Amino acid sequence: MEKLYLALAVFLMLNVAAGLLRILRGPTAADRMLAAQLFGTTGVAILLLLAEAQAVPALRDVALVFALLAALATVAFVKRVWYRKPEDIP
Amino acid sequence: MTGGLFYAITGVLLFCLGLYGFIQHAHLLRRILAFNIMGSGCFLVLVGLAQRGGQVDPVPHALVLTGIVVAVSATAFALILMRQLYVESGHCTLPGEDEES
Amino acid sequence: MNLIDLLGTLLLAAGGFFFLAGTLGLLRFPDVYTRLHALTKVDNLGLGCVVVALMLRADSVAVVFKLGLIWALALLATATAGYLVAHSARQHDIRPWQGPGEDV
Amino acid sequence: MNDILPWLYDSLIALTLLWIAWQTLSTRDLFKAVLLFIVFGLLMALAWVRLQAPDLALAEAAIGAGLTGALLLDAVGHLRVPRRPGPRK
Repeated sequence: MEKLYLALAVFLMLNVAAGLLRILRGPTAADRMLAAQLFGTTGVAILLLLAEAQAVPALRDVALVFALLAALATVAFVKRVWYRKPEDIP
Repeated sequence: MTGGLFYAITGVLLFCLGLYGFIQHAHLLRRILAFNIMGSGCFLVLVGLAQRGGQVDPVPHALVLTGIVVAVSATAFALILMRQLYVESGHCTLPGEDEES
Repeated sequence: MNLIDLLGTLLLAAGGFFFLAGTLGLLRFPDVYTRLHALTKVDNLGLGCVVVALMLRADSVAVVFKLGLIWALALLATATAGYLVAHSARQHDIRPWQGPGEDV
Repeated sequence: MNDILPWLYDSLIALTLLWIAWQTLSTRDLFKAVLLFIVFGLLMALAWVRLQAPDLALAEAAIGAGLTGALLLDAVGHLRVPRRPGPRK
């Protein structure tokens, strides 16, 4: 079973590497931010799988912190980089 | 090859990449990013070399933990300085270096 | 191989499939809204499958609750991010994709 | 066979880290560079896991993914507001 967990973690790492193409290509800034959001979710899954495969229970806490702070970067992006002032909206 | 040595070599390569970017770019935000990448390379070398002999050396771990926290505070301070320079002068580069690149 | 192992393997495979679908959707879909749809639904389902598969083999009740909490937090974070990005995209006058004929 | 999966994982993480670092330093778009750096921090956390350092992974997850990302994005948003270039000495 440990082998299966590790294999799935490697597969998810390959997914992350493929999703990087969207960050490099993405036409708008929002596409790039969405890819980063996806990496947060994938990172949580990888950490949970490795916690089981390597028998390190502390990694679940790392995954908890990841899930907790996943939205922070997106909120900072929407509020600080990609916003329009109300008077600009027609 | 053990895993620790492998990560240490990765850290050396990251340090070289960061140093190249630090020299090449004039934009201050890019310099801050390159500086952080250099720091990550250093941390990887320290922790990777702490793994030799099957026994994990705890002192480099404590050092790197302190280093991560110090790196983020130094980054915050550098960002504040850069923003202040932008407000004062309208440029993001140091005086005497060209604007774009 | 008993029933729990079989069920866990199936759930892990389903989780991997959903993550692959989410990444493919991110890469192949035409505009921000459709990519948002692929990401927020498919990836939370993938994480959910992985979490349930790990729950089946967890040692104690506390671990089960912690895994559930992680999934709930991930759902909450993605929902918040999805709403904010979609709202902001609409305020930027980004038109939804209307089909292959009009504009790709 | 028992060793190939961890080795594959290590090399995948190392290659992705180097690739992201190179793209961060060579791209022309400032926002893209900052976003790639956030992803870099996320992958660093996954690398610490493999080095038997979950404490470092925890610190990197809280700081690299959360705090530094928010700080850098705020700075990029600040730089988007155009300002009149003053005289340079």
